Amino acid sequence: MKARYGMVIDLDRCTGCGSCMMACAAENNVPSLPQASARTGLTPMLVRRVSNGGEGTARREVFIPIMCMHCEHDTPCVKVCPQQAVEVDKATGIVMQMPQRCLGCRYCMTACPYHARYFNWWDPSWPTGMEKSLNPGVAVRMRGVVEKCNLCHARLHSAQAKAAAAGRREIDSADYVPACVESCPTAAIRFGNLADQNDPAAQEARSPEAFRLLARIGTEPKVYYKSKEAWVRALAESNSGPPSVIERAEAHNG
Amino acid sequence: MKISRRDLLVWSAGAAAGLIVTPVPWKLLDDTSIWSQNWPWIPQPVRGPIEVKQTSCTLCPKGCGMKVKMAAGWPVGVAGLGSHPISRGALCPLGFGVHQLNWHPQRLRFVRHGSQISSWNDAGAAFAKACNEGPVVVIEGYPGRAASSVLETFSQKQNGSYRVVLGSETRALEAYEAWSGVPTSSLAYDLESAKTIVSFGAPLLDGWGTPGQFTRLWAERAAGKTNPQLRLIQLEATLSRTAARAWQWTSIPVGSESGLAAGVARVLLEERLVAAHGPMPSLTLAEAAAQTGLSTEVLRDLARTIASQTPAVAIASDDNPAVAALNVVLGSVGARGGIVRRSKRTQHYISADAELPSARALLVDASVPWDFVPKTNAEVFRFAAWDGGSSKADWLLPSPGFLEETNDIPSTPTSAIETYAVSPALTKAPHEVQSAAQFLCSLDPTFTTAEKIIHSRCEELFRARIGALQAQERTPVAKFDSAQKIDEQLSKGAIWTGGPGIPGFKCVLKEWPSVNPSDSENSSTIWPAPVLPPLATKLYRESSLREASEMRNA
Amino acid sequence: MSRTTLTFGFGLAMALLVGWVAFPRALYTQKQQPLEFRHKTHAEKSGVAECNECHAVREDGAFAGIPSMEKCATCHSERIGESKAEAVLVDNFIKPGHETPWLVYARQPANVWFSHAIHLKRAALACTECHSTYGESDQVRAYEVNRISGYSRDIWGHSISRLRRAPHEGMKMSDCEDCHARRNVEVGCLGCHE
Amino acid sequence: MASGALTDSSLTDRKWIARGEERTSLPRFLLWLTPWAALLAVGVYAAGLCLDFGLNQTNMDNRFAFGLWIFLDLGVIALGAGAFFTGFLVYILKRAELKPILNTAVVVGFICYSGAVAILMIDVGQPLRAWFTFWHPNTHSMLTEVTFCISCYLLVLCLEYIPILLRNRQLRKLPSFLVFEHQLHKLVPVLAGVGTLLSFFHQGSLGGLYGVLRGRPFAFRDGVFIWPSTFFLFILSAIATGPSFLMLVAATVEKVTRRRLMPADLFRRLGFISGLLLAIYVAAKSIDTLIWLNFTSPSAGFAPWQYYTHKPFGTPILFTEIVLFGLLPAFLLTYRKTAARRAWLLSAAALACAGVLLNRFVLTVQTLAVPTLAFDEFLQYTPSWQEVASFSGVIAYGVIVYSLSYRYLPLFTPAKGESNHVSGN
Repeated sequence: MKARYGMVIDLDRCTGCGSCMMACAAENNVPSLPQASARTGLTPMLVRRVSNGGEGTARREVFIPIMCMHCEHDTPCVKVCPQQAVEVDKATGIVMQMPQRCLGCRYCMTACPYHARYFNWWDPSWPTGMEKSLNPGVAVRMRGVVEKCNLCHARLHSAQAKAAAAGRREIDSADYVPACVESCPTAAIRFGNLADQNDPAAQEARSPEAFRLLARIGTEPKVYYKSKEAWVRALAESNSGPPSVIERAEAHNG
Repeated sequence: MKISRRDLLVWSAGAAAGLIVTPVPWKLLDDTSIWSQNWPWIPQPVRGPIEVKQTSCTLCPKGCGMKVKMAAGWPVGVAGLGSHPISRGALCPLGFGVHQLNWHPQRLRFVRHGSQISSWNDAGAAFAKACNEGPVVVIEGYPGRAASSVLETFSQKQNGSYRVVLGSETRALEAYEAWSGVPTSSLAYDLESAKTIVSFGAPLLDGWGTPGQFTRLWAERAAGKTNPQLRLIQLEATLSRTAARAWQWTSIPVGSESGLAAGVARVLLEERLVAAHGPMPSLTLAEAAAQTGLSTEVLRDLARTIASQTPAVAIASDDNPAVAALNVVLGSVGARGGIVRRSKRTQHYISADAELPSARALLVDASVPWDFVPKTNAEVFRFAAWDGGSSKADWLLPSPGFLEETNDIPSTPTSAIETYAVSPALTKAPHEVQSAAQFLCSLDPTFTTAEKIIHSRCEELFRARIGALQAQERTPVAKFDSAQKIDEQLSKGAIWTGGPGIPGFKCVLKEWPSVNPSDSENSSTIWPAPVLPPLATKLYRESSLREASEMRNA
Repeated sequence: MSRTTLTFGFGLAMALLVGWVAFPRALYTQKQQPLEFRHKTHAEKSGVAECNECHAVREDGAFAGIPSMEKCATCHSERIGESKAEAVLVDNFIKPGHETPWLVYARQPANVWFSHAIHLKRAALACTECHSTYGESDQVRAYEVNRISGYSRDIWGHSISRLRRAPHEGMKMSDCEDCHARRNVEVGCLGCHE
Repeated sequence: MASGALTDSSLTDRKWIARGEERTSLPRFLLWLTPWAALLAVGVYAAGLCLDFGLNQTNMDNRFAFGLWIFLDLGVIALGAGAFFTGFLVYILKRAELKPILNTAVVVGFICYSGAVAILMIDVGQPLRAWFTFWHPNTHSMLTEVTFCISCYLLVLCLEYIPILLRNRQLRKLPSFLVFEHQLHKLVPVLAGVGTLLSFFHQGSLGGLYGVLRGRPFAFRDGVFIWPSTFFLFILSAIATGPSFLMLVAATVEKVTRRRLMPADLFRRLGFISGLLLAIYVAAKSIDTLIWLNFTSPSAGFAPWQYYTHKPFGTPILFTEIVLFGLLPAFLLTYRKTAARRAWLLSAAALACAGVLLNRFVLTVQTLAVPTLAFDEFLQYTPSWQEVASFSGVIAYGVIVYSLSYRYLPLFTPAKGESNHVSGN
C-alpha cells in the first residue's frame, strides 16, 4: 500500500521549548560546530518565533516549527536537481535528499521557498570521543553537500527490518515515529499517513483550522499547521503576513 | 637517432588514444568520487548491537523517565519514557542531548587543587586533615537519594551540618511549612485536579517542575481551547513562552507579584467570592492597583475569574509568602487541586542560602548547581563532572557524568504522586572520576555505600507492600516475593509509584505576610551542570529560539 | 610502415600495457586477516550446518554479522589441537577477551543501509546469492583494499573491466540495482542509503 | 627549425609575431602582463583555499546559497554571447563584413566560457562528483541543460580557437599543423552552426534556471511552450549585448595598442545590430514584467509591491534596468547622429553591457534576498575576499589570454592575410 507520510502541527500547543530541534539534531547526527552561525548552521528542524507585530499587551506570539514540507506536487527541489540527488519516494511520499549523490550546487536551496534545506559549509566534526555518541543508523554527511529533513528515515529502516524479521510486509506504525514527533512534550505534532482517510493526522489536516504555508504556490506540501487564531492562519499567505511587514510595505508605497 | 618535438607529439597522441580504452580514466573517476563520499576524516558512528534501556535522568532532581539507546556499550540517543507516571514521555529540551555531555570538552578529568593538577590521594589526605581539625558542612542539590543519606550521615558524624540547595519550585512551597508544620520537601501541587492555575511568573510551560507533568496536562485540558477545563492565567511582566500560550495573560511590573496577590485576596474576601480562610491583607485595593499598574476593575475581574472556576491554585515562581497567603485565602492549601502533601513524610532541610555555620571544610556535591557560590572562608571541596570555570573551590573533584554511576531517584519536587526509581550505571566512567558519596565511602570503609542503601530501600518497599512497579505493565508491590526481584525490576528501569498526594492538613495563617515588593527572579530549572549539551549550545546559537540572556551556562 | 605510425603505435601499446596490467596491480593493496579460519572444517568437525547458526539476524531485524568471541569460546575456550593458528586464537583473542579485528570482504560504506532481514526473510534469498560459496571455503583469502576509495575489492569485483565477471562477483550499487530490476523490486534512494 | 626561435627568444620574440605586424618590445609586454599575472596568482590561491577548506571560505550562507560567482557566471556567459552570434552572422547569414571582429569574438568567447566553467568548479561543494550530472542526469533540470550545453560549447570554442592558434607564425611551419588547420577551417562554418544551437539552448536555460523557480515568485515566470519567458529574454539580452561587448573590447585594445584595428563603420554596424536587438529585448522585457506584476506573482499569493519594499532593492532598480540600461542605449546605438560619434557609441555599448549585468544580478542575488515566508526577514550578503579574489582572477586570466593571443596571433587580420591596420605611432 502506498503511504503519504505527513504532519499536522498544532501551533496552539507549541510552547517553543525546542525539544523537537534537539531530538532532530541528535537523531540525525548534526554536528555542533562552534564556527557555524544562525545563517550557516544546520537546523533541519527549526522553530521560528513569530509575533503579530503588536506592542505591550496587544502583542501575540506563536512558535512555528519549520522543516522540509515534503511537497507532493511539482516538488521544487526535485525538479531542479541536476543529478537526481533528490526524489519523492513513490512508496512513502517522503522527499529524499541523497548527500552521496549531491554535488553541492545548492540550486535546490534557491528553489525551496521554506529555507528548509541546509548546506554543509564545514567538515563535520565533534569534540574528541563524542563520535561515540552518534546515532549508528544515520550516516554523517560530508562537507559540501545539501541536507534536510528526511523524516527520520533511519527509523523507517529499523521499522522495516523489524517487520521483515517478524515476517511482516507492512511496518508497525508504532515503530516509525520521527524524533520531533516523539519528543514534543505537548504532543503538538501529529504524524501519520495522509493517504489513509481514517488516520487521525489525515483527519486533522482536513479541519477548518488547518492550513499550509505558501499553499498558493501550488506545491502541495504534506506538512500542515493548525491554529484557532486568525492572525496565525493568515501567516500562510506571504503578503498577508504579520502587520510589521505590511506596514513597512504600505509606508513605502504611500 | 634524434627524437624531434614532432615525435613526442605523435607518441603522446598514441598514448592518449590508448589510455581512453583502458580502465585508468574511468576507474579513477569512479574511485575519486567514492573517496569523496567516504572521506577518511569524516567521524564514523560506533558499530554494534543496539539495545534500548529504560532509566531516569539524574541530571536534575526532576528525574524524568528516559529510554536510552545503547550501541556497543555507549549511549547514542535518548527519548522520553511514556510509561513514567510524572514525566509521561517528555523530557526538557536539554534532555535530548545529555548522552553527548560526557564528551563535553569541559569534562573534568583530573583532581584540581587551586590551579594545578593534583591526585585523589592528596585530595583525600587534605579532606581527612580538615575533618580532624573541625566541623565539615556538606551541601547538595538533590536531597533524598541514597547518595544524599551518605552525605548526611557523614556530616552528622563530623558534627557538621547538612545543607540543601532547593530549586525555585520547591522554594515557592517554603512559606506553607511555617503555617502547616508540613516539611517543604513533602509538599506538592495537585495539578491533576486543579481547574484554574494562577501563575505569578512561574514558567509553567517552560521547564517548570517535571517538564512532562504540566505540559501534558495543559495540552490535554487547555491548549487551544477557548473555554478550557484547565484555565492557565499567567501574571508576568513580559510575554514569556508560558504567557504566549496561557488562557489569559496579564502584564504586571516585575516585583509587584506580592501586591497583586494581596489585591486579589482582598477582592475575594470583600466580595465573599470564597469562604474566608485567612486574614484580610493590610494592602488596600487602591494601593494594590497602584503597585501593579492595573485598574481596580481589572483586579476585581481577575479575582472573579479565579473564583469562577475552582479548585484554583496560585503558583509563585519562587519563595513568595503573599502568593502562598493567597492560596490560603482561596482555601486551596491542603485541598484537592491545591497544595497537598505526599504520603511519605520527609524531614525538614536547612536551605544552603541560610547563614553557614563556621566550618573548617565545605563539601559541595556535584548535584549543586555550578552557579551556587557558598559565602564561606572554609576550605571548599567541589565535586563536579564539568568545569564551569572561575570556581570558588579550593579542590575541584571530577565526578561521574551522565549514566556513569548507579543512582536512585526519589519523588520529584512539585509532583503529588509518590515515585521511586533507580538509574543504573549504563556506561563505564573514566577511571579517574568519583562521586562525593563514593569518595566519602572510600575514606571510611565502615560507611554503607549508596548501592547498599538502594537495596535496603528496596527491602523497605517490599516490606511496606504499598504501591506498584511500573515496567512494561503495572505490578503491585504485594505481588513480588522478594526484595531482590524489586531491586532487579528497578534497575531495569521500572518505576515504583506510591499513593497520590494527601489533602486535609491544617494550615493556619494569623496575619497577612509582610509584602516585600522586591522578589521574583526566574530560574526555570535547576541544571547542575555548568555546561549545556553541545547540541543545545549550537541550536541556541543557530536559531532565534532563545535570546542570549536566556542561555544559561552555554 | 612510416615512422609516424610506429611512434603512434608505440605510444598506444605502452598506454594499453600500463592501463590493463600495471594500473590494476597498483590500485589495490593486500592485507592479511588477523586469524586463520576454515568454514569447511567448522561445517565438518563441529557440525555447523546453517550459516545463521553463527551469522544470525537479531529479532529487531539487525544482522549479527561475524559472531563474537564468546561464540568461539564455547568450543575454543582451551586450545584444540596444536596448530599455530589455534594458539593465536586462544592466547591473543579468547583468553584476553579481545574481539578479532576481521577485515570484512563485503563491508559496504557507512552511507549504505542493507538489511539482511529483508533479503533473507522477505525476498527469501540464499546467502550464496551474494556471498557465493565462501561459506564452504577452506582458508581465509587475502583482503584487497582499493587505495583510493578504501573499499574492499569485492565491491567492485575482481575483474577490473567488470565485463566478464562471475555471477556473484561485485557488490556495487549497480549490482544491487540490476538484481532489484530483475526481480522488479522498486526502492527509492534512501531505501538503501542512510 | 622552431627550436632556433626558442633559443634567441630570450631577447626578442620577433620570430613568433606575424610578419608585418608591429608589436611592442617583449620587456614592455611582460611589464604589462606582470600585474595581471599577480592578480591571477591571488585568484588561484583563493580558489585553492575554497577547494581545500570548503565553501566556508566564502560569505555565502543557507539563504544566499548562490553568491557573487553565479552572478559572474551568468554575466560573462551573457557577454561572451558575441562569439556564437558573430559566428552565426558571418557563416550562417553570410555577413562577411563582420569578419575582422570574428577572431576577437572567438577568443573573448573562449575566455568567458572557460572562466565561467572554472568558477563553477570552485562554486560546487563536491567538484569530484560533478560528472554525476552526465552519468545520472535529471532531464527536467535546467541546470542539466546548462551543464551539457556549456561543456559542449566550450569544446566547440576550443575547436574554433585552434585554427586561430595554428596561424601563429612558428606553428604554421609544421606542415601537418597547416593541413590540420585547413581541415578545421573547412569545419568552422559547421562549428558556428553547432555553436549557435548550443548557445541558444544554454543561454536560454540560464534564464530558465531562475524562471522555473516556483518557490521564488520574484523570479518565477509563466511558460512559453515548455520554457519560462526568461528563457527567451536571456537569449535576446545575450545576443543584444554580445556585439556591444565586442565593440568595447576592440576599442580598449585599440586604445591600449594605440592602433586602428577595425574600420570605423564596423563599429557602427555592430552598434546598430546591438541596438536593434536591445530595442526588441526591452520591449519583450517590459511586456514580461507587466504580465508578471499583474498575473504571475499575485496568483502565487505575492503582492508585487512586497519585492520592492527592501532597500536598496527598490523600484528604481527596475527603472534602471529597463530604461537607463535598456531603452537609452538602444536609442543611442541605433540613432544615426549618436551612432556616428565614437564616444556616444562606446558609452552606449557600455550601458548595454551594464544592463545585462544588472539583469543577471537582480535575478540571482535579489531573488535570494527577497523573503518568501511571511515571517522571513530581508537578508544581505557581502562576498568574502576569497570570492572577490577568484572573481578578479578570472578577469586577469581573460586579459592575459587575450594579450597573448593579440600579440602572437593575427587576430584582426582576415585569413587572406592582407593587413588592415592603419599604422599608428
